[in-house]
Amino acid sequence: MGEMSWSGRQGVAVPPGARAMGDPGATGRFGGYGGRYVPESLIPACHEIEAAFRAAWGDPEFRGRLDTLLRVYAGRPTPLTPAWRLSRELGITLLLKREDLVHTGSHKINNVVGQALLAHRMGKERLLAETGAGQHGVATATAAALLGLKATVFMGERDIERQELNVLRMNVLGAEVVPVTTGSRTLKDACNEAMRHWVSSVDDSYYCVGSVMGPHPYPWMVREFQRVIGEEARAQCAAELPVGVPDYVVACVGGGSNAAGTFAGFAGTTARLVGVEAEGGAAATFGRAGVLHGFRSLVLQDEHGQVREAHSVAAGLDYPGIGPEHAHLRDGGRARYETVNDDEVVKALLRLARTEGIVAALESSHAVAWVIRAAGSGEIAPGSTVMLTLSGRGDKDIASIKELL
Amino acid sequence: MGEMSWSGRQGVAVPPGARAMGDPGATGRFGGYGGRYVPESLIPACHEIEAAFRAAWGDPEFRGRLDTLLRVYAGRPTPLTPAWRLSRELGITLLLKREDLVHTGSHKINNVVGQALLAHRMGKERLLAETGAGQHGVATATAAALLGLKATVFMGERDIERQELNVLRMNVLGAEVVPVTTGSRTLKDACNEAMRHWVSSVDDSYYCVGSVMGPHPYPWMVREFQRVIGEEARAQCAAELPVGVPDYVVACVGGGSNAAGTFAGFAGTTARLVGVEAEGGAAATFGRAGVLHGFRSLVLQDEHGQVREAHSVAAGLDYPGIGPEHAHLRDGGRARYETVNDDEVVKALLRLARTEGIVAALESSHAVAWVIRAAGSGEIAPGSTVMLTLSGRGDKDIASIKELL
Amino acid sequence: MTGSVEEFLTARRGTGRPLLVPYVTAGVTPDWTNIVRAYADAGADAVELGFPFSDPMLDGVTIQEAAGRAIAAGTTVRGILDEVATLDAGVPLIAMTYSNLVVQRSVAEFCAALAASGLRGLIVPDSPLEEAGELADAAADAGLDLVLLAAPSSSRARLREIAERSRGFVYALTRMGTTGERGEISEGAARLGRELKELTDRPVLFGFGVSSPARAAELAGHADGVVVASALMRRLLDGARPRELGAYVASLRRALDQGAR
Amino acid sequence: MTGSVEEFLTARRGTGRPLLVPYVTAGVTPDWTNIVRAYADAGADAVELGFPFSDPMLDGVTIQEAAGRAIAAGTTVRGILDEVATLDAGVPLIAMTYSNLVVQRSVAEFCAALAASGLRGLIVPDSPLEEAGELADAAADAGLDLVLLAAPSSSRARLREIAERSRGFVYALTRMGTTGERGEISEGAARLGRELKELTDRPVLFGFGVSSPARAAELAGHADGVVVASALMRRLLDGARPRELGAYVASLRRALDQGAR
Ligand SMILES: Cc1ncc(COP(=O)(O)O)c(C=O)c1O
Ligand SMILES: Cc1ncc(COP(=O)(O)O)c(C=O)c1O
Repeated sequence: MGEMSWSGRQGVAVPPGARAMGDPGATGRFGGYGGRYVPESLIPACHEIEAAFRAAWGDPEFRGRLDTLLRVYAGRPTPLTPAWRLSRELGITLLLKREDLVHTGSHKINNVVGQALLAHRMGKERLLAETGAGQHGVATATAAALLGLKATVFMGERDIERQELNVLRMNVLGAEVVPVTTGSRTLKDACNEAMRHWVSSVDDSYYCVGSVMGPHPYPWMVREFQRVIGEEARAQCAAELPVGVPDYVVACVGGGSNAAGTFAGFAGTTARLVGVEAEGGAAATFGRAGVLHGFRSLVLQDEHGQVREAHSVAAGLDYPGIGPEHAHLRDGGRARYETVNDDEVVKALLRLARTEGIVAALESSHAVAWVIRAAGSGEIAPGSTVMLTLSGRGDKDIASIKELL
Repeated sequence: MGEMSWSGRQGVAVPPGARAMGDPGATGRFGGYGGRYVPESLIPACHEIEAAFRAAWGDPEFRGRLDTLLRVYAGRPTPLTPAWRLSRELGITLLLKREDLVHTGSHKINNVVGQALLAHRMGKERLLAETGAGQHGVATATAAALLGLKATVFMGERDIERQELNVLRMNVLGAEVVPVTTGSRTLKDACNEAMRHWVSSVDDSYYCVGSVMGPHPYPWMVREFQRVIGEEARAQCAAELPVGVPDYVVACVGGGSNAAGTFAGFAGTTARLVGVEAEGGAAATFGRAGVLHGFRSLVLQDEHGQVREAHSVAAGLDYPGIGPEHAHLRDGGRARYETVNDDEVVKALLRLARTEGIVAALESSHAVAWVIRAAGSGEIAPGSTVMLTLSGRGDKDIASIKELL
Repeated sequence: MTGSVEEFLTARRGTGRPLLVPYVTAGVTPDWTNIVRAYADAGADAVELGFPFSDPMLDGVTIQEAAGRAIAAGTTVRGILDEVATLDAGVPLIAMTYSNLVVQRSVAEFCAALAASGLRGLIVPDSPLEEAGELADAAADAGLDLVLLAAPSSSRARLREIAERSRGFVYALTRMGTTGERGEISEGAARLGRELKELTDRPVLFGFGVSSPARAAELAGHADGVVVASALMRRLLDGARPRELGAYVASLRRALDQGAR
Repeated sequence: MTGSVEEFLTARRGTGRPLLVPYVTAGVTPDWTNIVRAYADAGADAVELGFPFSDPMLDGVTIQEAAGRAIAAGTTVRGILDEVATLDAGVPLIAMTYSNLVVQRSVAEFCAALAASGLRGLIVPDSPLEEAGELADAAADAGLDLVLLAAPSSSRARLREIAERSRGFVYALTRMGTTGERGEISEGAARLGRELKELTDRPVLFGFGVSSPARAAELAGHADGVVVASALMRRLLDGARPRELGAYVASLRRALDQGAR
């Protein structure tokens, strides 16, 4: 440690920057993707949420409240930590945006605090949520407790087994966890079930979507709530790096919310944006255009249009789709999407733990794994600067990687 | 939420304040407590560490490095969060100093980063540590990885069972966890074993003590490394509270490091200082003067001088002694020490989780439990302001309180 | 049988009897086409044919399970269409499926294939007004009636547009919820039927939760008829053969006819 | 037997034979006083009597276990002293225990009680020079010799002070580590013995890791004798009776005497 200079000037104000990833308009379209493919029953709710979000987002009082909660409650800004030892080993400068340090342990809280405030403002009594790794469920249970709302979280049975700790956390927080026993019993099915439940309770319940997915305005709204990651990181890079902008900006992609929030801060810069998916859930690489969970995007599916089950060691990346804006960024070449396999991911988790003392979530370790591979192969040139969003901490995964040690 | 105003001006610079809890001098005495009751074999090491700490603590470069690591790596400053809903229920203003948000999830990291930097500066190759809840062990494993040191952590077999998650975290971080099978198989015995091991490896190993205990200079040094909690909190209170200083400053006490660091920031103010111990490990209340683990203090012991086993639902408070400075603060009346029982603690954990969305460690929940009780009984007058150090997060405890839900 | 779904149903409505459209998941059993025939023989005015999809967002457990069985048995759109091509039920067949199957190649290709196999209508529950534009055009080009859904939560303005743009009939949801027998018919159902009837001359059929002949008759009183799905599929999953399903449709028919008298 | 530990041991040293101080944990067996007698009969020059403490920081597993047994059997300081009062072993008895037992009431009271029961010396391993002041005074007042430890890590200046302030003998640690048989005797042991012998005329005894008669003889060559603890306590825990322990002490005695020749 110490070879890399680091002034520690962090937490500086976020400058109003180029907002290349903008408002998708009333139709919620990102190029050909996005939209609002939901039953007629839900259309009024979607309109209501869009209107409420537009009003809130333009309301300084709402923004101030959100900002205060993110700072005073959730612990923002998160630091940008140089990975001192791993950087030296890889011959690059690797900076970690530490979403693992926010309250509840992942970036999911940024979005959920925003949506919960919105639901509260809309007079809703209950938050509904789907969850995969359980991080979004925990965040939702947390925000519900904070604001005195009820919470019902849908979670696939398989994920309940894999992420028992998070289920217990939700229980402790007073949320109801509903096991989903259909389909692959993972995130995709939890989404279906949450939607079904929402249809029947739309009057008093607010569906708190956990990633940049779902019908308009969710993909846009969630990205806006996660934008804080990218804007903080951008400002921190500007303050710390000689050139101000990193060469690469890397994040893992499940639905794509941490990546979208990160990319939003750098879309207007020269940084190369890289999203990293799980090999077994790589919709950007192996998917075809389709419609799932209310939006049009790239979806893993068979030749007949049946959606495939995703498979990943990381429950949070076990999703066969990708946020619509990512599909658009990919088509336009502004971002590229890579895949890593489970084995590389577990190795990357251990390597980061042992070089930096940071146990990252399996999800986040996908981004680390790609950087290790790409720096090793020379694809990332020696001396490059890489800003990587560490979306969450690995405590939830410890039990499941136990056997792999 | 929202009834209590909160500007969110946090992270302000810590003013050089009244340092009422000062340097205990060459003999390491706090009144009649403290000292250096270790075998002759360890005396040179204690002298060496004291000299190294005095030099480092006066060295702006060391201070700068530590400060940078705490901010850029560990995520300081931590916010001071108003417990909005619980405050309303209790009729007081309760502010939480969020040590649960620092890297690894408890205040232990503040101390460990400091000691690990010191060990590194002294040219040591290995960190030794005892751990109860596992938080200090995880913090030590973390700092060792960060600085490229080895780590060996001694942990009672009973604690290994209770805190399995933390054992796995240490393994993932590359540390060796040595089960201690003697005595009560908890923290006290882990301390003995760490000391024994230290005697035989003192040349290349640095004993990284986890609380304000052990031979001089540890109780003082650890308090100084934890002082950052109190100084940040003091500055945050000054910026946020009408009167600048809270009426009560409350922290849980195992060995007493989070309390000592907290109190250090407020010792020179009018705030009433309250340390909260587990009923089954309440050395300040039920202990008698004695010598344990290298220092003189209050110790739980039978009439014959045999040290009692402490019993608490919180592994980190299962310690039959108390830091020597706390014994001194108690005798002088500057701080008082209260006890709460396991049942109150679990209830307090759930209540805070469900009113604020914060799952605190069982250890920290002791402080919460006392505030709930004292506000309920009127002992804390309605309208009072209470600053409580939430020393850590409860993820590690979720499995063990599962049955109690 | 010739003419559009709408022409056919409008004509049938003209006889004064409430309309009855039973549902079956294509491929749910090897002899599912016999179920279609049994429905027709028992007095169905049209048959709704579910094309199974892995993620049926608007379906309750019964139809989810039926779809799961059909997919597990290897059912594909192509396979269904091949069987439909040889099936002359004497009443219009209306496909019901989710957007993902519709957009696979292009919506035009999908609609053309459906029409070529003899299907006359299409329902896509996750394709509301704002997403249905291209699909409506493609359906029209192919000669398919694209049926739109109206919900208790829809505003009067939306109902007007739905009523105007729907073809074949207007599918009025009895309640906020998924398909399935459980759950109450919302109080808004009567209002929804009345409003739609004010807004359009097209047939208006109630669907979702039509769980018994009595319920069917009651609902038909507020509109032109009903779609019955889960009540049939539950019986099928419980082991009912085409003949028994036909008998149940006949009992619905009788209840509707008596209710209308 | 009269006189101080130091007088006694100095006199014995004068006979030219290395000094031998075996150890027993008081209360480890009901007949532990017989062990003391057996030691004396087998040629011990003094006996170290461990007062068991719950947290014996400087002891390895063997003596920890012995202490644990004794405490579990209800051993207390008072009880030990009562038994010691009736025990005339013919050689000085030296108490060895940890600070916590010493400070219970006051160090003066503790020392007086020890002396009153006939004990002549005291070793407190967790009371180094800087903490031993008050205790040294109290011991002197009570007529007890307070034995100080010297370690391979001690500087020459510290060794000088230890040698000067220790009474009875100087307890030289053979190595950095706890009591116990495992582990090598450090190379520094010979140096430590030599340095202490240069600094003082008081007897210098090696302790820790004296695991066999041969090792005892070897170490005694660098100083005035040895303390043997774990090797005896291990045999005791393995079931050895006082007579057998006495025999082992006799074998140590022989080896020392032969080594000295
Ligand atoms: C830590 C963490 N990172 C990433 C993800 C993936 O979600 P997204 O792609 O929306 O950021 C999850 C989802 O649960 C997660 O828990
Ligand atoms: C979260 C937490 N709080 C408090 C403590 C008690 O230690 P101390 O009294 O030194 O702060 C521990 C010890 O493990 C802990 O993990």
